[in-house]
Parts: sequence; structure tokens; C-alpha cells
Amino acid sequence: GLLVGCTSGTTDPADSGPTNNAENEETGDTIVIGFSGPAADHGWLGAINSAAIAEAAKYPDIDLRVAEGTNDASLQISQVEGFINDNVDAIVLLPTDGAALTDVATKAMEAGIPVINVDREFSSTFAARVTILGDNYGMGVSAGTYICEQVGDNPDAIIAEIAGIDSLPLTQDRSRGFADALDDCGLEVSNRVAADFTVAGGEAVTSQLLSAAPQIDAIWNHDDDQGLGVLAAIDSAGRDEFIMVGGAGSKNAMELIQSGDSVLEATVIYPSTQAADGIRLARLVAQDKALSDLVEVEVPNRIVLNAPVVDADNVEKYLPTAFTS
Amino acid sequence: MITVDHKEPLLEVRGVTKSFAGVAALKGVDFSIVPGEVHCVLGQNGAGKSTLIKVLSGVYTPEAGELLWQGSGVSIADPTAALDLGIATMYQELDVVDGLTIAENIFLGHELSAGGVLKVREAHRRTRALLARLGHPDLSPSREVGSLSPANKQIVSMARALSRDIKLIVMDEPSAVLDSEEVKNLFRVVRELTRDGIAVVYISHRLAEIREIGDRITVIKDGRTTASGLLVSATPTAQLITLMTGRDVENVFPPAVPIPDAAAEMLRVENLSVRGLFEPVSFAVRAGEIFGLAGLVGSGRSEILEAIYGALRPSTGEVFVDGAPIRTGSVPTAVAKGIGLSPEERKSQGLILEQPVYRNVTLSSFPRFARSIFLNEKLERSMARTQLEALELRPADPDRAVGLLSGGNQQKVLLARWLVHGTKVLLLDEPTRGVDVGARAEIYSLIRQLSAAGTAIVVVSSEIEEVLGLADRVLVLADGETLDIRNAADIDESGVLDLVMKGSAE
Amino acid sequence: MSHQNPSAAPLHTPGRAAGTLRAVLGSAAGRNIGLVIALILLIIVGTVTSGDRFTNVNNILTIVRLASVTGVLAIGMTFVIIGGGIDLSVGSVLGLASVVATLAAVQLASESFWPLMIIVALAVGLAAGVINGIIIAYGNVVAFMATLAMLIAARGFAEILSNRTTQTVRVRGFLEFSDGSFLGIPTLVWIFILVSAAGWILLNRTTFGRRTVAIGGNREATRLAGINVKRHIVYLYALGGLTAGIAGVMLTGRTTSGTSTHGTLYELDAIAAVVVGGTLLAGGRGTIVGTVLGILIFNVLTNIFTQNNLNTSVQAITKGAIIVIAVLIQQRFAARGVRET
Amino acid sequence: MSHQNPSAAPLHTPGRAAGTLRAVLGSAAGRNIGLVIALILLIIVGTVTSGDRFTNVNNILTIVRLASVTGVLAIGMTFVIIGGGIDLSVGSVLGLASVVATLAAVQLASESFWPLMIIVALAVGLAAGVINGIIIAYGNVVAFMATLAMLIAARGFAEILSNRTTQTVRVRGFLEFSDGSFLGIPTLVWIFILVSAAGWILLNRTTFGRRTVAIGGNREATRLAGINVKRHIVYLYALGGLTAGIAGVMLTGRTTSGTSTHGTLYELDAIAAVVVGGTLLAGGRGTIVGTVLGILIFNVLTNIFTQNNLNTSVQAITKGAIIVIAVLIQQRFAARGVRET
Ligand SMILES: Nc1ncnc2c1ncn2[C@@H]1O[C@H](COP(=O)(O)OP(=O)(O)OP(=O)(O)O)[C@@H](O)[C@H]1O
Ligand SMILES: Nc1ncnc2c1ncn2[C@@H]1O[C@H](COP(=O)(O)OP(=O)(O)OP(=O)(O)O)[C@@H](O)[C@H]1O
Ligand SMILES: [Mg+2]
Ligand SMILES: [Mg+2]
Repeated sequence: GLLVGCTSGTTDPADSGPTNNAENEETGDTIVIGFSGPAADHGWLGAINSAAIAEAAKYPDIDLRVAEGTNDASLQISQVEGFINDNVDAIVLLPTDGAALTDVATKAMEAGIPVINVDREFSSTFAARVTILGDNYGMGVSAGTYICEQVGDNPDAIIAEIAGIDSLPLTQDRSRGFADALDDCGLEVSNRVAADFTVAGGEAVTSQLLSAAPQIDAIWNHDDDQGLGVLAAIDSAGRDEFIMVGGAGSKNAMELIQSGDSVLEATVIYPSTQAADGIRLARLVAQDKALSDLVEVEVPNRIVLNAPVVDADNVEKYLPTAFTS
Repeated sequence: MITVDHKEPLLEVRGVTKSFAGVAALKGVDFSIVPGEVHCVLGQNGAGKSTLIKVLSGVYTPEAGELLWQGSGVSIADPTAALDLGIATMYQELDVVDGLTIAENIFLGHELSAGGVLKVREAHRRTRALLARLGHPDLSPSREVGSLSPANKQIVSMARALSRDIKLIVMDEPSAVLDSEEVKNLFRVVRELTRDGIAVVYISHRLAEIREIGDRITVIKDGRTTASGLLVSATPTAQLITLMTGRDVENVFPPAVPIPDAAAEMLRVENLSVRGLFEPVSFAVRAGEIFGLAGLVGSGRSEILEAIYGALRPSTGEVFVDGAPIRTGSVPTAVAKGIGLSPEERKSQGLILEQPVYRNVTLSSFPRFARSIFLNEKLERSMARTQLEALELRPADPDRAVGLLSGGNQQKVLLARWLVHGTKVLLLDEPTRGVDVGARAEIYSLIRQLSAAGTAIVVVSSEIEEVLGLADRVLVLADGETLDIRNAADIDESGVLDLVMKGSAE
Repeated sequence: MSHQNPSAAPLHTPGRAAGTLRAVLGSAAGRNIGLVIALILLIIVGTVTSGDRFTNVNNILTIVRLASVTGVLAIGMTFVIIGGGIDLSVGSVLGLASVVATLAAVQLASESFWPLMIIVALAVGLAAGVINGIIIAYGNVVAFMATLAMLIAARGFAEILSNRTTQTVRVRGFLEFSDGSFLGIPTLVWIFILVSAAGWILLNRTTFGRRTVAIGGNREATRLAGINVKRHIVYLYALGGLTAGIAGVMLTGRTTSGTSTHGTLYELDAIAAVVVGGTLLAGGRGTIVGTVLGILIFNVLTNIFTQNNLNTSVQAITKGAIIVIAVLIQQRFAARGVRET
Repeated sequence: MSHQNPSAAPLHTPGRAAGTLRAVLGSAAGRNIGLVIALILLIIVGTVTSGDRFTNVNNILTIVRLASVTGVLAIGMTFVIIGGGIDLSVGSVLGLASVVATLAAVQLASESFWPLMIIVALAVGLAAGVINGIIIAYGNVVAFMATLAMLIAARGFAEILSNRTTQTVRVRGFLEFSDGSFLGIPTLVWIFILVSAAGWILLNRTTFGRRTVAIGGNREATRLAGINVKRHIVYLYALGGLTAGIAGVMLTGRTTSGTSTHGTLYELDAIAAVVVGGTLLAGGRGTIVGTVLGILIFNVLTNIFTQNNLNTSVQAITKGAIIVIAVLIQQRFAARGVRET
């Protein structure tokens, strides 16, 4: 896949730096874009939604339809069916489950409606015109590599992992990446718990984890949202013998990294602007425009976003695009 | 007996009406109660007695008519208002709360408390006093009411009424769940109350009780007063029955039919026992015979029936139907082999109150009108209708919810169930509890007809007179132990009581 | 389990000169009039706010297709609730069935054996239901806890079997079957129609239905009438599990995938539809037609929200209010229908 | 709502020579012996598998701290269920209370006004409870539906208020209070202890408690005893809402943040603990001690899972099995304790 660092999605289109292309920004035919995503029961997903809506609002030629966020694949299918019935011009879809939405997305494509697949990948390449993904495996690798750099000289280092919702494929990808990266420096995860992406869940599992593991060298927490709870538990237990790496890249987390007075030393970005990018790409595709800064005359099929590590050294650069959890 | 003529009425009821969903239950009731009297209200099932009671106790608001309390008009808008006036009620349906202790039940609604905090000790002290007064010093105030027998629950209900500062106490069929000893006890308390000038409204279907305790009588028929303030001493029973039913009811117990010598043994019980409930019992009932079980409340009569029927798993013994042993401990087996039971608590154990009559009738006989699993509702209704007509169910509407029928008619529905099924052995537990005189006579003759048609019948009743009047032979028991089996003709009520007293003394 | 006023519990009151119309009104069908009115009101709202985007055939098919999966669950749930129980595990058993069916698909020797997937899924649902039923009827464990335990356990089991990944189904025959249609009506909707019709017959025309109502109305009386109550309760949960298996097949077809997260919280949707449909949570009374109407009401509501691009939080508040209003309307009419006969 | 066998419903049989010990065993406390045994078994398993990592003071504090939030909810739920109802909305009301409290924190004129946050949260909980109660008692809407509607609506309302973001609380006084401890016991645990004790007194020693049991046991009889049943039901849900408010404050303190997702599905944990604790779902019987034991059992279980680094799917299956076993043990002893007196 093609790697494009794309973290400036929410800035004003008029001065969106290197990707600026006056032709693309020009108002074209009004297009109807249908957007459907999982229930915004989580800061990152909330940010995904609001960024997408905000992005659409910037373009007078976009008429955005937002379906009720849901974690039920069946309901989301019916929402996409609704978009097909209404014959929208493009669909931006962050599926609750990529495989489950593949079929209906394929139908949309067959009906001539381009589908922009965001974040969770379909199981068929024919189901989407463009796929834009965060790199979950890469996130795990980044976090693991960072931890290796910090504590890798201690072969007995105790590494803990606080995962998100265990039944989501993305969680497994992250864990796999993390384990692979740790393996490279001869470490492994000794304690692993899974929360549910909520603050309270993070707090609950972390308090248990801390009492199960009296000595820890490093923790990777998959998600900065639940990280609020994780940090509350760490504070309350009065523990600080380890370093912690976060995930997703919330504003909160970055501010803590910047201030340097907590165990949180770094976080791995998982862009919350994917859907906003999806909206932009949908507009380009529907209006037959191309991605600027590429010679290619069409929008590419697949864009995988980078998963960089943010630490005290580079936090300035990422803070402006961080999401509020 | 007191003279009532020159006393100021405590409560006067004038022209009270009340209807449910457009059906009138009370169409104009008048009567008055004076302090210190026992005023009996008589009427057939469904005449409106309980409805009248509930008007007095603030459960229902009458649509028309007035209530005068000590001479001035009052409206009794809710139960609290009645209790504040000094009217306490023992309802027909046991109105105690199983999860609470005896003391808590008694003081429910007027808890002894300081700022919401219960004064448990004080409540227990007063409860003990009340229970002693009612002749039950053995009951512990902290005992949970759910663990009590129906008779003892009735005692709690009574104690609750007495715990209030009352001028009038209303008792709706209190004796229905009591045996003769308990009834004596009840009457003693009633006499104490009237001596203190408290008025009592007493409802019962047992006319003998009315004779014993009542001062005056009001008769209600179809929601209307047909006679009011009759002096008990001056009114013959036959007249009362005519007032209630509008006809003469004679020959309460139908004459016994001699059992042909060739009659087969339909039910045989050998050494049947349930540990902790009753000792081994053996008897046999022939086709066409009525067999009675006599004893006091708690002697284990119901349990014997339940063990025969398979609702209780016996510890020892065997049951034979028509000569063949049946597998014990399984109701479906017993039913399939031809045993039927009409249980003690009609409402909670016998009927599905919300369902129409015909479905209650056919519940045990699906194979008779269903092809594999599919119901033939036409056949079902017609089978139910035939039986209900034969039993003269009133109203003869098979689609009416059974919960809306009077007690006697509900009992007929249960009989109809086993008639449709065609049982060989019928077990009847308290078949006339809460049933009015008219319907009682009908049920007695139905039972006799059934037996004459070849059904073996076992009957249990707390009214010894009833057992003796109905049965050909009786088994007398006390504390779960068989004392004797005799021909009903060879023993009378006091004979049974003597046996029982001696039996329990041993 | 509810604070319903028992004195207000409607009993059939005697019909005097009950004309045919009145008989119908007072019957179970009559009790559903409140629901029909609620549904019509919603349809009017939908038509007014979204015009023919709402009324066109495709949108209607979208609504009923969506309704059909939870609809099938709700039919099974209706029996369980009428019988005096509750089944919290159906959503999770649905997920398990979908996982097992997709695993079976991978093992199929030949694609033409695809009906095996269906059989396997139904068997899984049935087995889970039988376990529920045995624990409840013979173990005397309260239904809420037994099925809560099954909810948790079945989800865990599904995760282990699926290795927490979503399996895509590529069995042509199965996909054609589930995505197909007959007389213009999609297969899934046909299944819902058939299950509802079978449920209606089972409840109203068979000894099984009669026993179910009796047990829910008075379990002890039913036992003493000679019916094997415990065995029947096992059948009830088995039926609930079977519908979960069917719904599992349907959802697998609809999403062309099987995963342990399928069906999450569907039990609440099903219970809500059953209760809005007028079935007493305490058991003893309920109708299939009411349940179907309840399902349609919830799904039309969701569709209207989507059509009107409503903010999800506002949707939530509105939905809460509408549930209460629907129950109130339904109760008003239930009471009236009974009183008038 | 349950398929409990009424014939197996424990009845006290008449005590012949009931000694004091027997009286205790047969009393409510006696019914909890099964739970104590289940808890001890779990503790043994914990100690065997994790040694003093399990038994050390910090781990025990971790368990009880974690238990305290759902514990407080469960105390309120115990009252609602004993009174014959159910409250599905507590988790969601908890979330709403936490959001409102954190919003209030932002508005505080001075940090020293922090107790205002607590007051506001409690008021929100109370208000939601009162609304539930009125709809249920006076609107005659079945509790399951009314509180389901509140669940949905309160979540939506919390989302709107919080704009779907998580607010961090930085009010020093509040954080010191909630993270503090007294006599070595954390504030949150103190709150749980106090709420439980208050609940115990309220249930066992006051007219309010006795009336609650009475209403759940026989609503009509309670009305006939002259008690204003509808008003009492409003009080019950108000109490449930109040504990949700308290739990909202606790979770806000514990996570130092307020968000609409706080408390998701906590209602199920609370109900499960109450029912495992021996309270009848049908109402009329239950104990606070049982509920506390139920909460501890679930939390010790989770702790053991974490200590042993168990896979979440295996956890799920084990948990399902343990729930069933706990209910079975608890029933066995409930029945025995009663029979023996
Ligand atoms: N809550 C109710 N709803 C509808 N009808 C009722 C209700 N209560 C009583 N009725 C009807 O009112 C009439 C009078 O009933 P009531 O209970 O007062 O009779 P009763 O004289 O007490 O009979 P019994 O001797 O059997 O106790 C009956 O026809 C009964 O069906
Ligand atoms: N509700 C109850 N719970 C437990 N034991 C009971 C209960 N009722 C009665 N018993 C006990 O069971 C035995 C038999 O009781 P039961 O009342 O059934 O006898 P019975 O002869 O049928 O009397 P009844 O006239 O009340 O039907 C007695 O030892 C009694 O104390
Ligand atoms: Mg009466
Ligand atoms: Mg008896």
C-alpha cells in the first residue's frame, strides 16, 4: 500500500499546505454524501464523527447525511441500503465490522455509488472505491519498538498491555504488532488485560492489573480514551516505577506527555481524521477530481495512514490535530 | 343476645350501588349496624357481600347512596379513611404479606415507630398479647407469615384488625379456613368484642354459625337487600334460605346409594406415607363409593390426597387404580391413569383465573379433542359446554374469565374438568369452601351422581358434618396418623372429635 | 416483576350481547388496536417528514428486512415470556450460531452441502436453549440468572471458536438463498413471515400454546391439572434457542459473515418489542400479532430517524419518550377493548 | 417473571424446638450462608492460584474499591427489586450524573465550593428516579419498559450535555476527597460501607423498609392496610436514582472524569449481584447482606481472573458457569436453612 502521512485533514481547505490544489477546492456540483459509522460511544469515534461533519460543513457543495451511529452490523446495513435507495452520490462508511458490511457496500458500488471505506477494512476489494485505513498492526509495532528502545536492555523487563475491546479485530491487530515488535528485542507481554475503550473500564482493569503485577517496567495502553481511567488508577495506586505508552493520540494524552509529570511518556497516533479525509475523498471521487500532489489523475484505491510515536520531543507537531476525548 | 332497638346506629348504609365495567354488583343496599351487635350478612356467591364490605373499608367508592357514621354522612375514600374512622376489615382473600413476620403484618400501615425507626420490641410485646388473646400464645411474633397455615394466617389477619383502635370490625368469611376448634376460639373473641361495645359484621355461608353467633341478619340477593335487620332468634333457617336463593333448598345431603357388591375396587392405597407429613395409610375405595377423610386442620389430609395424585412424592407405599399399580410421584401419570384432583385452594392451585371457563375445563384432556398437537376448538367448546350445562354453571358462558365466577361456580368448573376427562377416581379437597348454601346442595348432589355413575370419590372437608353427610365410609386421622376407618353411619361429629382428641393426646 | 397495579389487571368481562365486532375488539386482536394506531401515527410522521423517500418500496423492504432478524428472536421470546420466563441469552446465542455456521461453511466438502450450515446453526441454538431450559426448570435457577449466565458463556464460547475474527461466508448457494427473494419479497422477510405465522398457529391453535399460556397464568394450577410443567419449560427455552439459531442464520446471510459480536444487545430489542406488543412480563398473556407490531414500530422509528438525519443523542431521547408513549397508548386501548365487550 | 417452581418455594415449616442458633440460621442471615461459602471457596481458589499477590492488603483494597461503585448501585437496586420492580436505567443515570457533576465543576466560582458537584449529581439521580417512579406508579407503565426508556433517554441527554467528550475533573478538593482514605480505608469504600449500613437499617429497622417488603410481597394487601402504595413506589425509584447519583460521584472521583459512557451496563452487574444475593426478582424478599456478598463474589471472581491472566473468552465461560453454581449453592442453603428451623 501507499503510505501517505495525512494528519492535516481538519485544517482549513484554503490553506491546507502541501495538498492544496485550487482546482480541487473550487465548488463543484452539489453532491449528497451518506455517512455511517459506529456508535459514538467513545472519544475517538466521537472525534471521527465530529471531524467528518465539520469537514463536510466547509464545502458548500456537500450535502451530508449522517445515519445514527450503531454497533449493530444489521442496522448499519439497513442504513447503507437507505443511502442506496436515496441514490446518494457517495458513501463514507466506517463499518462496525468490515466483513459484515462488505456485501452491502458491494451492492452500493454495483449501483454506481462510490464507497469510501474508512478504518475497518472490507473483506473484498470490490466493495470500496477508496480504502483509507489507520494502521493497527503498525500501531502495535510502533508501541513495541518504542518500549524496546526504552527498556530493551533489561531482558527481564515486565511488560503489561491494556487492550481495548478484545472481540474487535483491530485490538487483535494491535496486540499482534505489539507482540511482534517486543519479540524483536527478546521481550514479551507478561500481563495483559482488556478494557472496553471506556474511562471506567480502563480504571477498573488497571486497578486490578496493578495489584496483580507488583512490579512493572512498561505498559502499553491501546487507547488514550480509556487511558484517562488507566492514569486515574495508576495515580490512585501511587505507582510510578514504569513508563507508559498510549494509543490513538488524544489531546489529553499529548498534554500530559508535554508536561512530563506523569508516567505517560509517549503515545502512538491513530488518526481521528480518517473519516474527514473520507469525506474529502468522497467529494473528489464523486466530482471526478484527482488527489493533488500526485501525478496520477485519479484518487488512489488504498491509503494507509502512518502510526507515528509522539513523545516529548515531537509533541508540538501533533498537538494541533489531536482529538479531545 | 342484646336488644338493639333503642340503640343509635353506628353505621348506616343507604342505597349504595357499585358496578364493575358496566355490570352492577350492588344495586341498592341498605342496612344499619348498632354498637355491640354481630350483624350477619348473608347471600349467595356473587350476591355482592364482599363488594359491600369493600365499600365500607374504602377499597371501592360507591356510585350512589350514602354512608352515615354515628349519624353523620361520611365518604370513605380509601382504606386509610376507613381505618381512621375505626373500621377494620378481615378480607375474604387472605390479605397478609408472606415475606413479613407476624408482628410486621399486624402493624403494617400503623407501624410502631419513632421517626420512622421501628420499635421492634414494643411491637413484639403487643403482638404476643394479641395472639394470646386470640388463643395462640404459641405463635412467635417474629415468625414469617409465609410459613403459616391458612388457618394461622387468618389468626394474624384477625390480630391485625384488633391491633387498631376499632369501633367496627368486618369479617368476610373468616371461618372458611378454620376448623371447628378454631371457630370456637373465634367466637369467643367475637363475644369479648361485642361485650366491649364493638360492632361486628360477620359473613359466612355456614348457617349454623350464624345461629350461634349472630344477633341480626341482612340478606343480599343480586346486589339488593332483600331483608334487613332480621333478628336471628326470630328467623327460621328455611326462611333465610328462601330469602337468599329465592327458592327452597331441601335435603342438603343426598341419600347414600347402596354400593353393588360387584363394584370393583377403583382406588387402593397401601402403606402410603410422606416423611414428616403423614404416617403410612392404607385404604381402598370401590366404584360408586364416597370415602371421607376427617381430621383437624393440619392433620395431613390434603397431603394424603396430593401423595395419591403424585403432586407429592411418597416416601413409602403404593397406589393402585382399577387394580393396577401406578407410578407414584408423577401427576401426569396419575391423570393418565384416571385420577383427578380438585385442590384445596381453588384460586391458586386449581384455576387459571384470567383464562376463559372452557379452557380451564379442558386443560387436562387435550387428547380428547386435539389431533396430534392441533386443537379442535369447536369440539373443545362443545365438550366443555355440555358438561357446564349439565352442572348448571351460572352464567353458562364458557368464554367468561373463570376469575369472575362465584366460588360455587368455580368449583363446578373444576368438577367439569374431571367430568370431561372421565376420571375413575376423583379426589376432592374442601369442595365447598366458600360456597353458598344453594350451590352447596347442588355440589353435594353432583358428587353423589358422579359416584353413582361409578366414580370412586375421596373427599376432605374441615366441616366434619359435611364429611359424614357425604361419605359412605370415613377415615379419621390426627397428626398424620390414621386412627380409625368406619362406616359414616356409625359415627357422629362428636364421635370424630373424641377420636381426634384422644389420638392427638397419645 | 413489575409494579403493575394488580387490581387493574384486565379480566375478560362478560359480554352481554356481544356483537361480532365487539367480540373482535375485546379479543386479543382488539388489544392490538392501540399498537396499530401508534404504527399509523409513525407512518404519517415518516411520510410527512420524508415524503416518498419513506414510502417507496425499497425503503419499506429495507425496514422489514432489518426488522426480520430481531423479529424472529422476538417470536421465540414471546413464548418464553408468556410462559412466565425471560431469555437474556438469545442475542449471544445468535452470535454463537453464526460463528458455528461459518465454521461449518469452511469445512463443507462441497458447496452444495450448504443447507448443512443452517442445520448446524439451528442445532446450536436449540442446544443452548435446552441447556437454559434444564437449568431453569430442573435446577430451579431463576430464568434471569440462568440466561444471563448463558449470555456471558455463549459469547465467550463464540469468541474462542471464532478466534475473535470475523469469518466471511463465501458459500455461493447460501448467499444466493439468503440474499434472494420470492414474489418480490426477500428471503429474510419470508422467514420472518413464516416464523410469525408458525408462532401464531403454535400459540393459538395447538396444545403447546395452550399449555404455555396456562403455565404463565398459574404454574401450580397447571401442574396440578396434570401437565408436565418442567418439561414444557424446557421446550419453551428450546424454542427460544431455536429462533436464536434461525436469526443467527439470517444475520449470517445478511452480513455474509459470522462473528461473536453478532446479536449483541438484540435480547433487549426483542424483549422491548414483546412488551410493547402487549405481552405481560409476568406471563400468562400475550399475542404474536402484538409482538410483530412492536417490532415494526421500533424499526419504523429507527428508519424515520435516519431519514431525517437526526442527531443520535436527540434520537435517544425521542426514542425513550416514544417507548413510554407507545406503552401508554397500548395500555389505554387494552383496557378499553376489554371493558367494552 | 421467573420460572421458579412455586412448590419448591421455601416455606418455613413449623419449628418444633427451635434453638437460638437455629433461629439465626433460618433467618435472613441464614439464607446467606450459601453465599458466604461460595465467597470462601473463591477466596481459597484465589489464594491457591495467586498466593499473597491475592491476599495482600493492597489487592483486597483494590477489590473492594472496585466493588464499591456497583455496590452502591446494587443497594438501591435491592430496594427496587424487593419492592417488586426493576430499574434498568441506573447505569445510564450514573453517566448523566457524572456529566452534570463535571459540568458543574467547570462552573464553580471557587474550588472550595466542590461539594456542590456532589449535590448536583445527587439531585440529577434523584430527579431521574422520581420521573421513573411517577411513570411507573401513576402511569402504570411496566417498570421494565419505563426504565428502559429512561436508560436510552438519559444516555442521549448525557451525550448532548457533554457534547460526547470526556471532561477531566481538576477540582483539587474533590479529588482529594474521593481519592483519600480514612483509617486506611479509601473514601469510596467508606461510602459503600455507609450506604450499605444505611440500606440495612432502612430495610430492616424502619417503616419504609417494611413497607417495601410488603409492597413487593402483596401489593394489594399493602394498599388495603392503608398504605399509599403509589407514593411509596415513587420513593423506591427515587432511592434507586439517588444511589445512581452517588455512584456517579464515586466513578467521577475514581476516574477523575465525567462522561456519558460511564456506567454502561452497570445495571446488569447490579441486578446480577442482587439476585445472586438471594433477593427474589419477583419481589417481597431480599437482604442487603446478600447483595453485598453478591457484589463481593463477582468482584473477587474478576480479580482472580486478572491475577491469573486469563483470556477474556475463558473468563466469560467460567463466569457463566460460576453464576449458575453460585445461584444453585445459594438456593440449596436457603432451602436448608429454612427447613431446619
Ligand atoms: N373487581 C371486580 N371486577 C369485576 N367484577 C367484580 C369484581 N369484584 C366482584 N365482581 C362481581 O361482582 C359481583 C359480586 O361479587 P362479590 O365478590 O361481592 O360477591 P360475594 O357475595 O362476596 O360472593 P362470595 O360469597 O362468593 O364471596 C359478582 O358478580 C362478581 O363477579
Ligand atoms: N403452608 C405450610 N407450610 C408448611 N407446612 C405446612 C403448611 N400448611 C400445613 N403444614 C403442615 O403440614 C401438615 C399437614 O397440613 P395440612 O394443612 O395440609 O393438613 P390438612 O389436614 O389438609 O388440613 P387443612 O384442613 O388445612 O387442609 C401439618 O403438619 C401442617 O403443620
Ligand atoms: Mg365474598
Ligand atoms: Mg388441607
